[in-house]
Amino acid sequence: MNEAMIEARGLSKSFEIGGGFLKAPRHLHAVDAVDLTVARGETFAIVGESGCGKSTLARLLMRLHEPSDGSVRVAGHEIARISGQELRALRRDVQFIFQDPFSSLNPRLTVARLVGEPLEAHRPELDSAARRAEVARLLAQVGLRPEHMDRYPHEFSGGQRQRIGIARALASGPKLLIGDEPVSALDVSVQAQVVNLLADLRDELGLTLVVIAHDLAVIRQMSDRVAVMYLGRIVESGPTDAIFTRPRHPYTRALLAAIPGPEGGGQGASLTGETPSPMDPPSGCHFRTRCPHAAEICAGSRPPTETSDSGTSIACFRWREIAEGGDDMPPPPARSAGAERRFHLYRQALAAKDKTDKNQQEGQQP
Amino acid sequence: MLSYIARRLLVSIPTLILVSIFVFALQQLLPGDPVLALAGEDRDPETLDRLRELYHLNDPIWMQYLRWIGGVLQGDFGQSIRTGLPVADMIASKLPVTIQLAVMSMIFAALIGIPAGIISAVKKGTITDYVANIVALSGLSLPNFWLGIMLILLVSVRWQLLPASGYVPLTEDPLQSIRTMLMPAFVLGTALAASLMRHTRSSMLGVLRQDYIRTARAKGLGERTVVMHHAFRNALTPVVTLAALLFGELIAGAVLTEQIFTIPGFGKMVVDAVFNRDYAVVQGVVLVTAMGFILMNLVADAAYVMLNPRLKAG
Amino acid sequence: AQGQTLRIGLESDPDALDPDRSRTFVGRIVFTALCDKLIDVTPDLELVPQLATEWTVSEDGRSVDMMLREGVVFHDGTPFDAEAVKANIERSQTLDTSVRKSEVSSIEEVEVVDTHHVRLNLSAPDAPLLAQLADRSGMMISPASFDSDVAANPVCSGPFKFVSRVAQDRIELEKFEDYWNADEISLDGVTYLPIPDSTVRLANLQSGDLDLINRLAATDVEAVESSDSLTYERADGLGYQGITFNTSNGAKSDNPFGQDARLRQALSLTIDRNAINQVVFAGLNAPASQFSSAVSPYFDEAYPVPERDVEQARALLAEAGYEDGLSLEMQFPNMPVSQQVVQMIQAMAAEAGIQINLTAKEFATMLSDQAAGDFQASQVGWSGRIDPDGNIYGFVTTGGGFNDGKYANEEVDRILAEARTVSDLEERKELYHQANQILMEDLPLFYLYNDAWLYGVSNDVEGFSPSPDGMIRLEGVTLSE
Amino acid sequence: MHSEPILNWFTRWGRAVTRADELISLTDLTIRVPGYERPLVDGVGLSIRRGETLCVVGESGCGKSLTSLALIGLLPPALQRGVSGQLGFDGDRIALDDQRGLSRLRGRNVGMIFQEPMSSLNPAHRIGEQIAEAWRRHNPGDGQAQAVEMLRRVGIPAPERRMRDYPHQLSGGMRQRVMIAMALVNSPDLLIADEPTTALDVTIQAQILELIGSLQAGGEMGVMLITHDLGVVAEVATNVAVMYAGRVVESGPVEAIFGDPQHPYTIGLMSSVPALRGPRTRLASVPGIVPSIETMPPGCRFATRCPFAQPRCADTPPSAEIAPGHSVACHFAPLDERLAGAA
Amino acid sequence: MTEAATHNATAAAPIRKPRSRVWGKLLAHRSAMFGAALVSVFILLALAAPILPLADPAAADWAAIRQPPSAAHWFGTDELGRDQLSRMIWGARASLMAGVVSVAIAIAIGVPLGVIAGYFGGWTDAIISRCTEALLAMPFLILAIALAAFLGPSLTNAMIAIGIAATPVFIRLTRGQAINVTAEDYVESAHAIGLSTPVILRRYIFPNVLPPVLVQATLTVASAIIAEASLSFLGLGQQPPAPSWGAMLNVAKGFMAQAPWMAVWPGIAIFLVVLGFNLLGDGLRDALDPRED
Ligand SMILES: Nc1ncnc2c1ncn2[C@@H]1O[C@H](COP(=O)(O)OP(=O)(O)OP(=O)(O)O)[C@@H](O)[C@H]1O
Ligand SMILES: Nc1ncnc2c1ncn2[C@@H]1O[C@H](COP(=O)(O)OP(=O)(O)OP(=O)(O)O)[C@@H](O)[C@H]1O
Ligand SMILES: [Mg+2]
Ligand SMILES: [Mg+2]
Ligand code: NI
Repeated sequence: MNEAMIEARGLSKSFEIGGGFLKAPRHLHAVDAVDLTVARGETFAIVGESGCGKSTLARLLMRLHEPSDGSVRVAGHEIARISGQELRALRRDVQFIFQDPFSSLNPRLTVARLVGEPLEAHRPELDSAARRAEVARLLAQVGLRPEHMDRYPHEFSGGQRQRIGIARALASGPKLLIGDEPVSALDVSVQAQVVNLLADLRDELGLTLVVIAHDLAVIRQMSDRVAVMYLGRIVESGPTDAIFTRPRHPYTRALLAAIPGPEGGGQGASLTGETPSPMDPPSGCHFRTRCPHAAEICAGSRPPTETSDSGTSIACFRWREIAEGGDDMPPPPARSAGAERRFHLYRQALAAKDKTDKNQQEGQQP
Repeated sequence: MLSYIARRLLVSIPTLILVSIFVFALQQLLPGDPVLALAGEDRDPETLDRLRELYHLNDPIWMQYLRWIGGVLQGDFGQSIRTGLPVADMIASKLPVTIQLAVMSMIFAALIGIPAGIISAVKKGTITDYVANIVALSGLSLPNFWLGIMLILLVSVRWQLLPASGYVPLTEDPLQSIRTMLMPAFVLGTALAASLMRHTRSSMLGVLRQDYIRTARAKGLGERTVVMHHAFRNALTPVVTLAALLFGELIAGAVLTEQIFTIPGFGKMVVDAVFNRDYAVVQGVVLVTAMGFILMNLVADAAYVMLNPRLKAG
Repeated sequence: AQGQTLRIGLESDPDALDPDRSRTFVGRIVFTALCDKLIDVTPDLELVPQLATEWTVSEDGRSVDMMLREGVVFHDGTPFDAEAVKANIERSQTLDTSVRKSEVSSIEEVEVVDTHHVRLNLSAPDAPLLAQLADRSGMMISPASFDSDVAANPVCSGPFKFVSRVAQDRIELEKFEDYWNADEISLDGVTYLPIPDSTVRLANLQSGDLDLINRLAATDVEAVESSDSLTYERADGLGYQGITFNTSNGAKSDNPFGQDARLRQALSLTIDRNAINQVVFAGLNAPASQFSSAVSPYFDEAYPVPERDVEQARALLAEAGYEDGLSLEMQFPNMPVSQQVVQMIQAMAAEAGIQINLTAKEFATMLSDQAAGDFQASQVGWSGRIDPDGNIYGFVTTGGGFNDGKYANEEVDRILAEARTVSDLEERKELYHQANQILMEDLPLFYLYNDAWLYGVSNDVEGFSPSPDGMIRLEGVTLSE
Repeated sequence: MHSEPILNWFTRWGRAVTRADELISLTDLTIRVPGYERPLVDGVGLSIRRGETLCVVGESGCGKSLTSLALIGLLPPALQRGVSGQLGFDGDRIALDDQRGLSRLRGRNVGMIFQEPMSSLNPAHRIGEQIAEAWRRHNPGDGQAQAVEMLRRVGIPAPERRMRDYPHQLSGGMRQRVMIAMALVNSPDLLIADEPTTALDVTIQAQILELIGSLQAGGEMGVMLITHDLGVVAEVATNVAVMYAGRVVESGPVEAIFGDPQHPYTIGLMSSVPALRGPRTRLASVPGIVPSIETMPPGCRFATRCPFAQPRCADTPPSAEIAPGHSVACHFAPLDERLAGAA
Repeated sequence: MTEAATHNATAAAPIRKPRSRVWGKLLAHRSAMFGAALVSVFILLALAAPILPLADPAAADWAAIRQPPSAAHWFGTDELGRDQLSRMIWGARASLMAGVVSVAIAIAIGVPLGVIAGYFGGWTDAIISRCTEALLAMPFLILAIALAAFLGPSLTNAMIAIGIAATPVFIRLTRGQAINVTAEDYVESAHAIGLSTPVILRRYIFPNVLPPVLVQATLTVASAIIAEASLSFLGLGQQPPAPSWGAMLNVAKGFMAQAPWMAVWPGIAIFLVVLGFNLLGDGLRDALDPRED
C-alpha cells in the first residue's frame, strides 16, 4: 500500500515577535505555505540553513506547534483540530527524536523511567514488571544493555544518550519517526553509529522517517527523498539521487557547491551575502537577494513549483534557463589505492571483532 | 526608549492598584481600632464615636477605599488621624530625608561592595577571595539595629565624633547634614554592600568566563584592561540593575535604622503609623514606597537597556 | 548666662498641637511651654492663677467666676480677654474633632461679665472642672486663628511661640517677647525632639546633642549619676501601673479571677512590689497601693503598700476553692519594662500556685482587645491627673471610658458621682476614701507602683524642677554654654 | 600514491608557497589536571612553517582547543598550572609554563579566532573600537584607520559606517569577519583559528574559509586551523595533525594523510564520513567511545576501540616517521605490511 | 545489531554523577564548609539544649541581675538574673526555628505558585505576577510587621509573617526558573511523547526548579533569622519568658551601656548563624552552577 504517511498542504506557521502592551508584534513567517508528501516507509529529509524553519516544520507535523494555516494529514487523519484521545493517539503514532541528546533527556529521571514514560502514557495496561521487560527490550533494540536501566542520562556518552532518546521514541510503537537533526550534535564517528542504527530500525520496523539535517552528506546517506528549504519555503524537493546529481534550484546548487573538500562542489563560496532576516524576507522569491541568476521577475511574486523530468519539484522562475547552462555535479574523486586498501582492512577487522564480541556476550547470557 | 518607558508605566498601573488594595486590606487585617489607639488618655465613648464617624471608619471598607483612592488620584492622601497633618505634606517632608539616607547608603554600599566584588572575582579561590567574602557577608549578617546601637555608643557617646541621632536638612547645613547621616548610612550600606559584592562577584565571574574575555586576552591586552575595560563594563549591567532594586530593600532596612537613629524618614513614619493605626499615613507611605519601587524597577530596566547596546538599538 | 535654645528629648512624637484635639501625654509637655491655661498647678498640686488671676465657685457650685489677667496678648498680638475665653470654651464644646467635649460638658454658658471677667454657668456642680481648666481644656488659643489649621500653627499665649514642626523629628518654639511673665523666661527657645528609644535618648544627652531628656530609664540613672556632666531629676508621679481584671465584659470575664475578688486579692498578695521596684526600676519608683499617689492630698493612709504574703494568698485560694492552684491569662504591652514586670509577677505568683500565662500584645491591639473584653487580666497604666476624679472615675464607674473590665458597683458609682459635685477638700477626701475602701475589697484592678518622673539633665541646665504632673515647666530654667 | 583529482584539489589554494623556514614548533606539550594520573594532553608536538596551513583534526574533546590555548598561554588557570613543554617561535624558545613570554606573542605575533562568532566579541563595545584597541596595544596611533582598512579587507561593505556598529547588529558571518579583522590587524606571523566555521552555515563557511585563504595567500603567515570537518581539512590544509585523546596519532602532509592514512583511528574517522557521491554503502564507524581521563589506557590510547588491537598495544607506541614528514603513532605502522597476513 | 551498538554498550562512560559532583564541589568549597560548620554547631547546641548541664533559662535570680560574665554564669546574667548562656542556647531553638520554618512556609506557598505561573504563562502568570510584584513593592519588614501585628505577637505568628513576606521572592524566582525549564528540550520531549500536564509538572518542572530555590532558601533563612530578630526587637517575636536571640536583644538594648554583654552574645550568635547560612548558600550556589569549576 503506497498511500501517503504525511500530507501537508499550505502549511504555515508565523510567530509573533516582540509585541507587548500597546505595541503591535511583528510576524515571523517561520514556515510559509509548505506542501509536502511523505510516503509510507520512505525516509524523507529536510535540509536548509540554520533558521530556515526546518524544526518548526517538523514540530508542525506532530502538533507540537499549532499551525497558523494549512492542513496536515497523518496516515489519512487531519491533525489540525484534534485533542484529547485523538491527540494522544497521534502522539503514539508519531514520535520525535531531538537534536541535542544532552538537553532533551530529563537529567533527574533514570533510563527506565525515561523509556518507561511513553509506555505508561500509551500502554497503561502494562504492569510495572511488564513495563520493565518492555524497556529492556527497547534498550536492546537500540543497542543498549538492560543493565543500563537504572542509570541516569549523564552517565552516558552523547551517542548512547541519542540511543536512549530513540528507544524512548520507539516505546509507543510509532509508525512515523521525526528526527530533528538527530545526529548534528554528534561527532562524525558517533554520528555514523546513529545513522546506521536509524537505518536498521527503519528496515526492521518498517518505519517512516522524516529526518532534518544540515549536513548534506548525512542526508544523502539516509534519505530516499529530500526537500531543500530556504527562509520558510521549500525551494526544491525530489528523489535524493536526482537532487544530488542534478540540482536545479540555484540555492540547492549553491549549497552543494559550498560543501568543502574533494567531494564537494569544489567551487568554494559561490554565494555572497548573508541570509536575510526571516522577519522581513525579500519580496517574490526569497532567495533572489543572493541568487546569481536573479532577474526582475523574481521580485514580483512567489515562484510557482514546477516538476522536472527527473522527478524533482523546483520553485524558481528561471530554473529551465539555469539548468540549460549548468552541468551535473562533477564526478566523484577516486580514493587512492592505498587508502582504499586500508579502509577495506579496517572494515574486515571491525566485522571480525564484532563477531567475537557477540559470541562472547551470548556465551555469558544463559 | 520613551515608548518603552511609557509602556512600562502603563503596565505598572495594575500593580499600583493591587498595592493600594493590599494596603487597604492591611487596614482590615490589623486588629485594633485606630480611634482607640489614638485616643490615648482621652477615651470618652461619645468622642470616640464622633471621631469614627468623622473619619468614615464606620463605612464599608470598599467605600473607604474608593474615597481614599479618589483623593489619591487628586493628590490628596488624606489626613493623619494622629497629627491632623495632611499625609501628602508629611510624605513630602520625609521624602528628601529617606532619599538622602538611601543615596548615602548606596554610596557606602557601592564603595565597599563593588571593588570587593571585583577583587574577589579576579582572585577567585584565593585567601583574598575568602576574606572579602566573609567581610562582605558580615555586613549582611549583623542585625542593623545592633550595629546601629553599638555605633552610637562608641562613636557618639564614647568618642563624641558624630551626632547620635537626628536629622539636619541638607539645605540647612550640608556638612552637619552629612555628618548626622553618616552612621545610619553606613549601617544600612554595610548590609547592601554584601549584596552588591556578591552580585558583582558572580557577575564578574560570569563575564570573565565569556568568550570575548578570552578574545581580549588573545589580542594581547593587559590584565588590567581586560578586567576593567572588558569585563567590568559588562559585569556592571546586572549590578546596576540590582542596585536600583536594592533601593527597595533599602527602604525596608531603613525602617529599623531610622528607628534607631531617630531619622524622620519614611521607615520611621510608617512603623509609627502602623503601631498607631494611623492608616492614612500607612497607606500613603506604602503607596509612595511602592511607586518608588516600581520607579526603581523602571530605572533598573532602563539602565539595563542603556548599558546594553543590544537592547538600546532594538 | 545668656538665653539659648533648650533641646529636650521626648519619648514620642506628640499628636495634633491643638489643645482641643490633643490626646497624648507628650503633647501636654509641649503645651506647657506653648499655651498658657486659665489655671496652673503647683508641685504640691495646688491650683494657682495663670491666665485667670482669681476664681470663685458659687455656693451651689453651679457657677464659677473668673477674673482674667490683664495685658496678656496671644502670639499673634490678639489681646486675651473674656471674649477669648468664651470663644475657646465654646470651641472645645463644638469643634467636630474636639476631644475636650466631655471635660467641659458641664458648662452651660460662658457669660462675659466684662472684658476681664467671665462667669461659667454650669448645669450641675462640677468639682473636677477647675482641674480640667488647669489642663488642656483651660488652654487659650487666639480666636483669630480658629479658622486656620490650628494644629499646623498653634497660636497661644504661652512663654514660647510656635516656629516649626517636622513630624517625628522636632518641634521648635521660640521665646515670646510679649509674654506677660517674660521676666521668668531666660531661654531663647526650646526644641522638642521625639526619640523613642531610651538608650538613644540617653546617648544623645551624653553626647551633648540634648540638654534634657524626659523619661530617663530608671536603670540608666546610675549611668547619669556617674557622669560628670549630667545629673538627674526625679519627682514622684501621679501615674500608676496596675493590673486590671475582666469582671463582666463578655465571655472572657467568666473566669475565677473575674468572678472572685478573693483570687484577685490573693494574686495581689503574692506580689512583692518592692522587689519589682528594686529589680526593674533600681528602687526609683514608688510601690503603689491605690489610685491616689502618695503625693496626692487624697492619698488614703488606711491602705499602705501591701506586704507580700504568700501564706495568706494560699489561704485565700483555698477559701475560694483553689488550693491546688489555678491559672490566669494576662496580657501586657510588648515593651521591655512591662515585660520584666510581668515576668516577675509570673514568677512570684507561681509560688502561690497561680500559673500566669503571659500574652504580649502590640499596644493598639491590646487597647481594642481590652475594650472588646478579650482578656482576663491586663497590665495597664495611667499617667495620672491632679484631680482624683481623673484617676478613678472613668476606670470603675459603670460605663466609664476606661472601665474595660466593666466593673459595676452602684455604690461606687454613687460615691464617685457625688465627689464630683463637692468642692470642699476634706469632704471630697472622705468620699474618695469611702470609694477606695470598696474598691480595695472588690479589687477590680490593683496597683503595682507609681511611676516616678525621671529626667536626665545636662549640667548646663539650671533651675529645672520637676513636678508630679510630669510637665516640664521652663520658668526660671537657664542654659549656660 | 593517489589519483589526480585529489591532487588537483590540494593544489588549489595557494599551496605553491614552499618556504621551509619553521615559524613555530611545539614540542612535548603536556597538560595535567591535578588529581589525575594521566595527562589530558600528552606529549603533543606540532610545527608550522610560514605560509602553511596546519589543520588539527580529531573527535570532540580530544584536546585540540587545549593545545591551541596552551600555545598562547590562555588555558584556564587550573590547567595552566599543569602545563609543560616548549614552544619554538621564530627561533626563540619559550617554555609553555612561561605565561609572560607567551603573553608577549598574543595579538602581535599570534592572532586567534574562536569558534563562536556570537559570543567572542564584546557586546558592549563597538566593533571598530575592538579592532582599533588590538592595534593600539601594540602600535602607536589610535588604530582607527587600520580598523577601517581591516574591515574593508575582510569584505565588510561600508566599513567606515560599520565601525560604529555593535556586534549584535551583525550577522554571524559578519562577526566572524570582524574576529578575523581583529586577529589580523597587527599582521601576526601565526593565525590560530579554532573551529572558525562550525557555528556557521555551509554557504557562509565557504566564504570565511576562502577569506582566510586569500588573506594568507602570498604572505608569510602560518595558519593553524582546528576543525573536525575532514572536508574542510581537505580543502585548506598543507599539513594535518590527527589527534586522539590528547595525543597526536598521525601527522603529515595533507596528501599523505588522505592518500595514505596509516593510523587505525585516522582510517576509522575517514570511513565514518558519509560520501557525497558514488554508491551509498553502510558506514564503517569507530565503535565505542573515548575513554575518560580516569580510565585512559596506559599505552596506546586508541587501543580500547581499535579493531587491530593486540596485547602489545598496552605499551605506548612510538611515533614513527614512515615517510618524510608523515609520522604515525601505531605499533603496526606502516599498516599494510604488518597486517597483510591478518587480512 | 550493529557493531557499533554492542561495543558502545559495553563502554558506558564512568562519568561521575552530577549530584556527587555537586557534593564534591560543595565539600571542597572552603567557605561553604566553614558556614556549614557554623550552622551545624548551633543546630547541635539547639538540639542538645535539654541534655546540656544548663541553668533553667527561665529561672530568675533577682539578687543577681545584670551580672557580668563570671565562673557561675559564663555569659553573665540578664535583667532578671537569668543565666545568659542557657538563654542563648535555648534561644537558638527559637531563632533557628524562625529561620527554617518561615522559609518552609515561603517555599510551600511560593514554589507551587511560581511553577504554575511560569509553566502556564498567559493570564495565570499575569495575575500571579502582578500580585507578586505588588507584594514585592511593599517593604518586606513593613509587611512582616503588619502581619505580625495582625496575627498578634508570638514566635509562631512571627514565623508566619516572615514566611508570607518572603513568599514573593520565591514566586518570582521559581517562576523565572520554571519559564526556563519549560523551554528546555526535555520538557518538549515530554509533550512529544504525550505525557499529561500534571505528570510534566511533577516530574519535569518541579524537580528542575528546585536547585536555585534551595540556594535562595539558605539565604532566606539568614534573612529570616534577622527578620525574626527585628520583629522581636519591635516586640513582635518570641514572647517571655521563653528566650530568642531577637527578644534578648530587644531587652538588652535598654542596657547597652550598663550591661553590654547582654547584647553582645545574641548579636554575635545571630551574626555567626546568619553568616553560616549565607556562606553555605553561596557555596551551594557555586556548587550547583555548572559553569563554576
Ligand atoms: N517559538 C518561537 N518563537 C519565535 N520565533 C521562533 C520560534 N521558534 C522558531 N522561531 C524562529 O523561526 C525561524 C525558524 O526556526 P527553526 O527553529 O524552525 O529553524 P531551523 O531551520 O530548525 O534552524 P536550526 O538549523 O538553527 O535549528 C527562526 O528564525 C527562529 O528564530
Ligand atoms: N578546565 C578543565 N579541567 C579539566 N578538563 C578539561 C578542562 N577543560 C577542558 N578539559 C577537557 O580536556 C579535553 C580536551 O578539551 P578541548 O577543548 O581541547 O577539546 P577539543 O578537541 O577542542 O573539542 P571540541 O571539538 O569539542 O572543541 C576534554 O575532554 C575536556 O573535557
Ligand atoms: Mg532546528
Ligand atoms: Mg574545541
Ligand atoms: Ni551489529
